[in-house]
Amino acid sequence: MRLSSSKHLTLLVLAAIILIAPFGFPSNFYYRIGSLIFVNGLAVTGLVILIGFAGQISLGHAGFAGIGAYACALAPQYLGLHPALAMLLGTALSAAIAWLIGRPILRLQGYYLAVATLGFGILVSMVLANEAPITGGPDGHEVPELGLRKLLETIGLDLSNAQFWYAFTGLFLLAGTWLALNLHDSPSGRALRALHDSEIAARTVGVDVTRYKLSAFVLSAVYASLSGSLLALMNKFITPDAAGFLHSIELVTMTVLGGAGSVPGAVAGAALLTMLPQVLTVLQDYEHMILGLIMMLVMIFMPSGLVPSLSRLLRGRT
Amino acid sequence: MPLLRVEGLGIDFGGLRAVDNVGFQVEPGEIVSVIGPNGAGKTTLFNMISGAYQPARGAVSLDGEIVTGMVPHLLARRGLSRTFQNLQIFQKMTVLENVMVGCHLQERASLLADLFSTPASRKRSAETRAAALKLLERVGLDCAADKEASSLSYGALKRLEIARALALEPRILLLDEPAAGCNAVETEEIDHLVADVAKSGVAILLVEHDMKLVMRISNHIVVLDRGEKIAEGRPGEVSRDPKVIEAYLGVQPKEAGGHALG
Amino acid sequence: MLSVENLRSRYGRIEVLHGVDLDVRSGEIVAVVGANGAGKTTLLRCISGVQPISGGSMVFRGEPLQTVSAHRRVALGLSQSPEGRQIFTNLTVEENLRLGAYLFSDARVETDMAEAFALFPILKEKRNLAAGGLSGGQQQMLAIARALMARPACLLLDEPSMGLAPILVAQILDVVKNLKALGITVLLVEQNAYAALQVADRGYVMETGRITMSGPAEQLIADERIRAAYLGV
Amino acid sequence: MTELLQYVLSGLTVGAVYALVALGFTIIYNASNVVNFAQGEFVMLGGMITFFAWQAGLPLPLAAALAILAAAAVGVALNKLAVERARGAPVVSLIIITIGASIFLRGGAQLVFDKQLHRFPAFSGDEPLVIGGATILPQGLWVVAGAATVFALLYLFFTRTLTGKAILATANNRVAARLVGINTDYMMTLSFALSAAIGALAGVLMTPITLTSYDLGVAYALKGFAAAMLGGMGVPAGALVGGLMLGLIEAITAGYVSSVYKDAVAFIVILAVLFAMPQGLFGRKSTDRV
Amino acid sequence: DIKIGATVSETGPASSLGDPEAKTLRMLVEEINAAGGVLGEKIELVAYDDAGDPNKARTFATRLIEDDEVVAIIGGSTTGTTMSIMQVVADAEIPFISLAGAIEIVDPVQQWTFKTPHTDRMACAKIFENMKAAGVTKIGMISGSDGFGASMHKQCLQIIGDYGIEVLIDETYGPNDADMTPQLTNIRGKEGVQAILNAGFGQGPAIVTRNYGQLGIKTPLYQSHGVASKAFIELAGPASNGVKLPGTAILVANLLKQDDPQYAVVSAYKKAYEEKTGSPASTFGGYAHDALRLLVDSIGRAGKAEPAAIRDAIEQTKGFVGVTGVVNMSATDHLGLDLTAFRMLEIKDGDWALAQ
Ligand SMILES: Nc1ncnc2c1ncn2[C@@H]1O[C@H](COP(=O)(O)OP(=O)(O)OP(=O)(O)O)[C@@H](O)[C@H]1O
Ligand SMILES: Nc1ncnc2c1ncn2[C@@H]1O[C@H](COP(=O)(O)OP(=O)(O)OP(=O)(O)O)[C@@H](O)[C@H]1O
Ligand SMILES: [Mg+2]
Ligand SMILES: [Mg+2]
Repeated sequence: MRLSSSKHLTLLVLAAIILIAPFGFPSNFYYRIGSLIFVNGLAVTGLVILIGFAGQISLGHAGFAGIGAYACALAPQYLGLHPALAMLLGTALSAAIAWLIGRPILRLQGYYLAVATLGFGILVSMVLANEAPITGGPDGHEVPELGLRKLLETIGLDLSNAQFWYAFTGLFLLAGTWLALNLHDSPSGRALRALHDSEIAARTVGVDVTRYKLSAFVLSAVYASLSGSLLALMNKFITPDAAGFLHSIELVTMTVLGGAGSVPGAVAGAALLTMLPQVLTVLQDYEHMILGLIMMLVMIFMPSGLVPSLSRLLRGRT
Repeated sequence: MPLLRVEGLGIDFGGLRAVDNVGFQVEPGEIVSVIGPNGAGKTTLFNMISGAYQPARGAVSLDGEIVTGMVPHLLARRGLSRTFQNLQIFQKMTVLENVMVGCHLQERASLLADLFSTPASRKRSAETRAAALKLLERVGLDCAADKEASSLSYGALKRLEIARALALEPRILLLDEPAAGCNAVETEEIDHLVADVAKSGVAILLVEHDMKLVMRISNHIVVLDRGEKIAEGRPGEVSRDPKVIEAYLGVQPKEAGGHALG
Repeated sequence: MLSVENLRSRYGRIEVLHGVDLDVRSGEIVAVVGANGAGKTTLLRCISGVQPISGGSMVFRGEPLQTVSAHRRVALGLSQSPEGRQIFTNLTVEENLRLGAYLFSDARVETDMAEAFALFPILKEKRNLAAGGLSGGQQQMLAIARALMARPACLLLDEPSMGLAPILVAQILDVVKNLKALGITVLLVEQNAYAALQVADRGYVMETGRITMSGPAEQLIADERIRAAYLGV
Repeated sequence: MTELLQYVLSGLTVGAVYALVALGFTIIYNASNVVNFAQGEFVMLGGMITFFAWQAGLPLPLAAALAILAAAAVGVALNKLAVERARGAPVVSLIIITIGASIFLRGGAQLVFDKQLHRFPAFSGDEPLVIGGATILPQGLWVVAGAATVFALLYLFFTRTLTGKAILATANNRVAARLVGINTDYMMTLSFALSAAIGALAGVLMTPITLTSYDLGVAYALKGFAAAMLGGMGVPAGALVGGLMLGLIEAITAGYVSSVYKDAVAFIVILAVLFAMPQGLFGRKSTDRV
Repeated sequence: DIKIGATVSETGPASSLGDPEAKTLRMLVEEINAAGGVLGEKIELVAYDDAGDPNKARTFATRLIEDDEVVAIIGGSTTGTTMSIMQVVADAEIPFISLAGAIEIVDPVQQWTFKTPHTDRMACAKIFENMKAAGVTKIGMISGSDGFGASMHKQCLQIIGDYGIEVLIDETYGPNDADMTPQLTNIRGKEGVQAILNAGFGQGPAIVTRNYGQLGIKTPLYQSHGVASKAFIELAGPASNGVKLPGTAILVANLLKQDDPQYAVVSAYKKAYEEKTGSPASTFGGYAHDALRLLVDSIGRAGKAEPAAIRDAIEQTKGFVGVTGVVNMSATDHLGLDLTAFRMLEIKDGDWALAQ
């Protein structure tokens, strides 16, 4: 893996893209797409750690996104917390829940783990949808203004709402990417990738497999939760769909399309799947068929995902 | 006090007594070989000692501490390391990384430090890398360090497992057929390697069907058949034991050229 | 019977066979020896069709093999006991053997299986157990037995002695000799070079993807360089 | 008492639907270790094609046969055009291919057919059968019988036939399967055809009860998947028992506890079972040794 | 050209709402343009499919405003998507006509948001009125757990007390459930239930009705306005005979008297839609019809295609005759419908009839 030496390069390229892209934006709408990519990219980066590094599949991570999102919606209303604190509370809650359910769930393997996490995600979205008196039910709940933009204005940094969220979520993504890249080539990252390939061998060299799996699970839950919080704060409105099964599947799809083990792949996968529906609107009725087709084609021709396959191709050229 | 002591160890699979009432001990710096026909229970014995299987009966102690059925990563902390008969390689990692994972315990990783890539974490990684490269050199795989492990040939993988097991800096090393898939010359290299490691004070428990290797380097040999210990002693004694010859050796190993038997 | 000409093969972009030439005549036992990573396994995989080739040609019983897919090569009479055993771990021992004779459903399957059990009695004892539970050596026996179930005209053995007790190594080599008596051709890859060359008629020496030496087995055993490099004497 | 009986009958009907979907997963999984997330679309195709063929004037049995054949053809195409081409790809990538296929098929169905709900007549009328005061629709019996028959056939297929074993061998070790002469491509094609046909059959049998529409696939794939995992993926008996159990749990929870959280209870039971039996009720632990 | 934006749920769980809506919008734009457009300009419809996902709806609303630069937006098939869009139009100051049912959309009144469907609360009121007249005081409820069912359920419970009616048993079902006999068995077993009310749309009401028939329940069954087209009668089968529900004029177009104010509008829309698409016209398509007609009418009255002017014109709408009802907007009422928009219908002999 040449990743270690290219770690800083990856970050640099990502930062450069985030900075330069707005100069090419024809309208404010593109800031919105950018922020969505970053928000999704953050959750997907967490899944890269869980699925790509540690090899533990989850079909329920939208559940954590839902927890993060509803923390921002409900904590200000019921606890009077500032939205930023609500976000932290959501993160802590997600981490705690991940830690609690991770212990029994992570003993399962493969599809059994998948169905267990799926069940968890469905439980969360069900509670959010059914406890209508508290959560607002399927119709959703409003989320208060974060207020940071106003704060920036007072210090003379005047950004439009769209620009602010673009920058704010972009920073989160950069931070998330930086951490994940650090992890990849660290002792802990190696331990995670090792237990992915052979649990028994990882154990015999002293890796506390249970603990590491759990760490990856909690970490990815934190990523997902933050991503959910950001989405809620950005949209100022949230519905249980954020925690839904389809959102979980979407996140996993982004992870795999981009390249499950690759951190830049997470961003690429998120970008692809976020932009595609926007591009495909011109095709009207054929949108879904083409979306499905593209997913299949990418996996057929780049079975290990966009970024790993493309970089292999590039290295082959040079 | 012996480093490893095994007493009355046994396990069943379904109705089969795979291992029954096996006991022996290994001192630091000693090479003890376990031999016996296919299916005698050698690998199962290893699996029980190293915590992969829970023994049904008996006890294992390390340095006087009872460690029966202890989980492998705790055994690893107590200095027990092993290789596998059915290779357990981290296929998608590089050869070097495979060995670096072996250094896991020396790295004393803290997830937070690693996430934030603290200088200490980076320094440890660098040290591990250097140590791992040395080990690769020792097993002759240094030129393949950056290859993906899945691209190695079978024999190379066997040696990679040995390097990874050594990375743990074990006090006792369990080797399950380390020379399988190696030719006579390569086997000899492993022979030297194992002897070297033992010389540094590491206790070695060895399973191997290459009698030339076993007879040459073992201090002590334990013979299993159908899960039970049928003989035990110095190489010379054991190889003359009629029970052993009948169950396992067939004919006396010839010296020259008789690689496994000849 | 089998002739391989200028065979090339690669994993991804890395070529590991750089033009291998090899001939196996009908009824012969041919041994291939070489160091770890020389490409012996790759060669056998190419012949049995589970490894794509990037150049050269292979002819088996007068028929070019390149375009024949792996499963049809079994029908042509090529059968392999692969490196790493590759048994069906989730199926029983008996099912493994039955699938060895996948192409047949006549009465001979039963007798062949009985023969396999006679050859390796332990397999009979464990016939109804999952093959994944077998010991390493038992799995090796199963792999060899399974290859024999396919009624090969030419048997490809990749390190058949690996993991076998000395008493069985001798037995396996006897089996190989018996096969020859039955008219079955054998291409044998062995790290146990001395033993292999002892039963073989001819031998090839492989080094980093090339054949560097070949000749009658006795001649190779006598060769100083080979003795030093592969036989360890 | 009548109530309990009614819940049980309702649970059996729905459970048999889940079981049929779950059974459809078994074959592809057994051939490739891949859970085909497009399985629900085969169910949809079964119902939709039957409906439109029937509406176009075909007698119902013929329409159903046509639907099953067409779905099988789609299954084969999915294998030939996508799954087979991605040979050697990691399992997660194959899963994404099946998810892509699912989106593709749904998108296609909304174009070719429509977005309305549809239904065709029950095979044996709509007059409910009364059993001890509780009722079940004759079509419910059709579904139960269908699930039982498919289970029996699959059980025999995997335990008694060489082809069944060859399919298992293909998933267990593809290279080894080719080395013993198994045409693994054919096995994959066969398994996709059979899986799709079973899925379509499920769609045909259940539509008179559940209605059909272009987008019902996801929901049933999800339930079928959960049922299959509860019973143990790849085991026909697991799919049958898992499906029936899931249906019964839902019905009894809805009856006695709360209809709001009946799906939640179902998943909690699944989690509880998996914690006790990590391979599901009937799942086999793979026997690889170290 | 005057650009009008739309984002509806053409696919996804709410596609039975969004699909007729989208088709209606496309059809009407063609019609209007063929008739010369408005203010001498053609209308250009930019329509996106948000699949019922509020996050997507917000993105598309942003796109419509920022990228496509539309002067007004129609859409939000569901309450969730509508709520998302409302945040955007409020910031961008673009008039928005929602197609969703919840009362929260127009209460409290939001400056830029309007809607054409009557609220679920009105549907509840219509049903309860009918129940009250029939002497019903105790009912069992069964609702879908999706947005539509949950929202109607909530609003019904808010006003049910006003009619002296009480809910003895309250059941739900999931949007994809295939069998509701356990819930109905419970309702049947509940002492004193005089009527059953089912709030839901899609397949749920059809299956509830079939199960109701299967269990031989005799208590009268009320469905909601979520049962919005003739297809329901077909899907629910003979058990649907006797089912009552509050419906819009579109369901009983053929029963409308010539002098009914809605007669012309409803018949014209129904005919055009059914000819164009080959599927039965539905209440939901009617919502979209009204939204677009209302919008175009307002643009005409505003005299210019500017968001603020259009908004004001919408707010001043009086006596606009739509498929759903006659609309009278005001600064305090961004819906403008009253209960007369609903007609109590009953299914008789496999067809709609006006209930007594
Ligand atoms: N997990 C298991 N399930 C069933 N049987 C098992 C299992 N593990 C071991 N056995 C049985 O226990 C016996 C001992 O196996 P083991 O692998 O220990 O033999 P071994 O001495 O290592 O043989 P070899 O020299 O062939 O490697 C064998 O008969 C084997 O089939
Ligand atoms: N899957 C793979 N991907 C990439 N390279 C591979 C792969 N398998 C083998 N190689 C490389 O191909 C070369 C030949 O390997 P092969 O397994 O054929 O050797 P071998 O002669 O059988 O060795 P051994 O005696 O160790 O079994 C080696 O350099 C090896 O590293
Ligand atoms: Mg062994
Ligand atoms: Mg080899």
